[in-house]
Amino acid sequence: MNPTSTSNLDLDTRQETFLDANELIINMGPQHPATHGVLRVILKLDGEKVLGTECVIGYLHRGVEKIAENRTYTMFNPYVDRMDYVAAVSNGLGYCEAVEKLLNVEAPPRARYIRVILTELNRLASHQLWLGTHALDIGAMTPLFYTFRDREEILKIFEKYCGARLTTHAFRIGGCVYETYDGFEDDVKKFLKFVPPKIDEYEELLTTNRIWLERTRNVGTISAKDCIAFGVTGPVLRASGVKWDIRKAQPYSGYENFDFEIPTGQNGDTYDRYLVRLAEMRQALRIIDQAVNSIPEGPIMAKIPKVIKPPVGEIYHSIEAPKGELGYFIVSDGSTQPYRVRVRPPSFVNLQALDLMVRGALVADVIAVIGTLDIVLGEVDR
Amino acid sequence: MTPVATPFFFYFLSALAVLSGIVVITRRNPVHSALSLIVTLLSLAGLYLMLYAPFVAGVQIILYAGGIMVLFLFVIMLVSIERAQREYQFNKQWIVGICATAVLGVLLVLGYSEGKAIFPAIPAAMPENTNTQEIAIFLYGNYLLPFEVASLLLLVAIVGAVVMAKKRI
Amino acid sequence: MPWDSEMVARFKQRYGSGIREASTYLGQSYMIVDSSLIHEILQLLRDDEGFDYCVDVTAVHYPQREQQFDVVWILYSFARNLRIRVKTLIHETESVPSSVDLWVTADWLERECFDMFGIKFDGHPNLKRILLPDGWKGYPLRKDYGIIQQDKEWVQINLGIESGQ
Amino acid sequence: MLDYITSYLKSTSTPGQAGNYFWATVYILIIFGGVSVAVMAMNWLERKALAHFQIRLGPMRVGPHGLLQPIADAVKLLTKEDIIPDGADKMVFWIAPLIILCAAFTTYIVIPFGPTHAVTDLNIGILFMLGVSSLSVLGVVMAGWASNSHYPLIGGLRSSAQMVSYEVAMGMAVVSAVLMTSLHGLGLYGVAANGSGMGTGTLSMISIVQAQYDQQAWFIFKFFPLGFLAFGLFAIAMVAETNRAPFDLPEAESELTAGFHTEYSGLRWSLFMLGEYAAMIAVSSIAVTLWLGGWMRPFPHWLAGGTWDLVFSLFPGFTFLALAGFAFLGVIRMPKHPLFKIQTIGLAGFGAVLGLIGLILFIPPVRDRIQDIYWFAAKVAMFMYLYIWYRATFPRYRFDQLMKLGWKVMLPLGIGVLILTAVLGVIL
Repeated sequence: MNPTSTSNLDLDTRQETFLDANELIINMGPQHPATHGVLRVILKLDGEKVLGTECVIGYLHRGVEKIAENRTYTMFNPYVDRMDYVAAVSNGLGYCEAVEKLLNVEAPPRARYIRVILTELNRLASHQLWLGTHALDIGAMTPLFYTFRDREEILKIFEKYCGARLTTHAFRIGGCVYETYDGFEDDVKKFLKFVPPKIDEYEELLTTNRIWLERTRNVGTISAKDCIAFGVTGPVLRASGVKWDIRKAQPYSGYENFDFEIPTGQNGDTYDRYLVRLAEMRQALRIIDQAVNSIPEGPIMAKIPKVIKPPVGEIYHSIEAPKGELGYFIVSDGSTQPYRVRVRPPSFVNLQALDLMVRGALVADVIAVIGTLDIVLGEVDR
Repeated sequence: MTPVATPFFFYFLSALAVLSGIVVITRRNPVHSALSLIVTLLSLAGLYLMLYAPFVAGVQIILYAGGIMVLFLFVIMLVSIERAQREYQFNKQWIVGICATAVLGVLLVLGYSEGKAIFPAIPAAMPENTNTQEIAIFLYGNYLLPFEVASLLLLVAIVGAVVMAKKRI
Repeated sequence: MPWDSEMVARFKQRYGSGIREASTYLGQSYMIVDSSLIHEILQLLRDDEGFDYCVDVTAVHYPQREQQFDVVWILYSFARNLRIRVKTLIHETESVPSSVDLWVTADWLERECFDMFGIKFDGHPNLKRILLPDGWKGYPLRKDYGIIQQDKEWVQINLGIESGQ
Repeated sequence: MLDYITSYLKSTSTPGQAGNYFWATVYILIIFGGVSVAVMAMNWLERKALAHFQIRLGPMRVGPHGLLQPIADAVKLLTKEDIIPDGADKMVFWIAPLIILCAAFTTYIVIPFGPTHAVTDLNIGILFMLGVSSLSVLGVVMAGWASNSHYPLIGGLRSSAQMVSYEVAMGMAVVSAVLMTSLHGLGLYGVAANGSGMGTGTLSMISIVQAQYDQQAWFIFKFFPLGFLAFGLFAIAMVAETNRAPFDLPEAESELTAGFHTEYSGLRWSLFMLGEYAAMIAVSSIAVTLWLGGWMRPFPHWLAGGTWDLVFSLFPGFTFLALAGFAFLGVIRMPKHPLFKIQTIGLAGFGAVLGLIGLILFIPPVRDRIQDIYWFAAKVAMFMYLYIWYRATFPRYRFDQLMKLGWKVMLPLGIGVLILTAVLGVIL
């Protein structure tokens, strides 16, 4: 069966037998505690059962793609951090790599290792933030504070490295602009020791909690086939059993040098996605461990011209962001400004599957599914 | 324990019951009607208390006011009130209405005129403390069969409600 | 650099000049096809060549060209681990067939193209603005749309302020 | 007149039964004030305990360790703008919080804080409590409907369905406890040591505690594990009945923003909160009365005798002294900084007041009168802590799961426990 299209919410049909309750149309958002920002979902309900949804997005639209056309390549770099602001480092990595590819240069090995360490730390931070807010949505308040406590350690490393905690602008086209600070490696190693027991602690709170199991098992199930049809990527795709990760499939930034697993699930439900993300946290630690122990010496900036003027041409480069495939499609006309920058945001594409995942479920499941898709509205709306 | 200001409370509760009863049938908004019905039921519970029937009063509160009326409200809220308000709610069945009122009126008058003989002027000295036990003995002793028949009737009603409400069983 | 592969050869043999160009740049392959053939070719790519994942649908505006818009499909095949781009060139007034029937994911992506460029996709079930508000006039990612330009009228009516700037 | 007032002090029944209106009024006022203070303390404790569960500090700014936070909150809520949404049904909107509040406070009339410390002892006490507390659902439903908004409406519907279903399981558990009052035997499995078989049970709250005293066993241990099961059912159902986590669906923040009180603000919202916390204390009191021996001190039979009586009667005073000790410990640990001077003095003063109360509680007549209340309050406090603990630990149930638990697990279990209790009572 072909999955149904998303936006066929028919607001006018009402069943009018004498015992049928009226269908409720509910606006969830744009100001709602559980829509992770300014997502607005129009729900059509029969009692508590969801008959259909329609997402209304764009409340955070800032025209990032238009801004790119009016800035130079270097000037646009900080803007990408503002899209997925909880995984700003990943965004920066994708953009820098795309422009580097367009210039046909490659960042030096040391820079690539630094990039990998910071990106994986950021993946961990993003997943921690996801776990906290997701658990809060399902009603468990406490994990939120635990994850934020541990995420703080990552942000401290970022702050020491580049002075910013959230929108880091850590990388530059051609490599990194900052050498690691004294004690960077020690800090990271200390963090590697500090965090695994904490992840066990999250698991202790949730993994075998009966209410958590009941709330997440067989909720928002999506099959691998539907995932591919909807273009859903990242942990959601992997939880449905597709072993696909761009870091393995088309390695970038030296990921081929590291040994790590791609965690997958079988059922594609909310619980599997939770397990996959937790496993990804552990894999990220594994990558960081390898990177920080074998980080080479050398320059951190490739030889690139002062004024970046890529030759005429176009490039599509994508990376595995914490939320899925983050792609940059850049068209150069040979000038200092990109002719067109298209961002392929994972959250935007993943959000499309919401309707399929919640149809026939209950209102509480909508919250769980919005949480499990791990969307960031800054990226959905750009 | 000596009762306090019995006549005052009796007339107060009766007036409350009658007034809110009138409100029940005159309000257009079904939720308002249901709420004043609750007031009626609660004042009836008060009257039962004055008749030294605390168990009946308690059951009146717990079942009628706390249980059944909640379900009433539940149903009323689910139906569209805007539409219900627009519709004309009074059935034009004057003849039936007048007949019923007349019969009830006659009953009332008869009860009042004949009742003086049946009901003693001084309330029977019912032992308050064993009231609940007395009810239990009557219900499960003398009136066991009617009691069980009533519960069977309720079961039938539940089955009927499920059959009617459920789209597929 | 021309894109040599068995698949392209097959397509070229079948469609001849309908495949206007097939090349590889920086290790990434793309082909430009005629807008009348685009839906058929996309379908072939999905069904026979295994490009089951539509990564992105987007557009580029070239105002000085006669055929002003490039519409770009970025496709990926899990089986081959290969990413390609399929492009078609259209006039401003022309529309392209929608690919929602091939990949559901194209729904929102095409809506965004319509929102930003005003490109019409024939057969799209629900082609309306997605990021911008429904009554907005103008297509912001066109090159003739200034960076601080906005739909003044909409702002005044809906937000009750003189200007959003 | 004075005679009328003092004559009650010698009586051994509640003011309601003794027909002493003066003391009944005094008791009502004391209970009203005491519960209000308890709610404020609970508010502070919940925020503090929850914060410490979640590696936070909780309120720290208003007063030493945020002790004055509830007062600041109350002032804030009272001075807040009072919003009635356009299109709301004004009268129903007004009445709803009052109903919840009245229902919650009315139940306290029959709660026995001690053998004579209750306003009155109705012979349908437990029935009265269940009935009145079930009225609070009306307030919830009315609030949900009157707000004229979808989220409160769904919240109201959810809570009416939830409260009605859990009342049934709750009733089953209560009946099995009431059934135990009809036994005469001693000990956990003793049924009729005097050979007279089943007697008549009682619904009166005071008599229920008395029955536990006479049978020399708290009903939670009676017919182990039956009493324990019934108690467990009640403990779960009462959480659902008061709409607290993990059954806080009517006000599920992440789903329905705030459920039935989404549109309420300021004073009326605070009435809802007051009613909710008062109801929590009320249902905990039922549980304590029915299963945990009410006002009885631990081991009234095993550790009997004058010495033990003295030891146990010293507990209240020592508790307050310990609290005072904690306060002084806080004073010592307070940063030595001019900015903290007022706070330090305040905390020391608070500790001094606690210590003074502790000392007063050592005076023999006070000691004897107060210790029932102390044990009762201690048992209720345990439930309050459990409420906070639940809230920090559990995710929220989904609505259908909640219903499934109520109807398919708890109700059959409740009926089973009831039947087994009855059978055991007859055959043993």
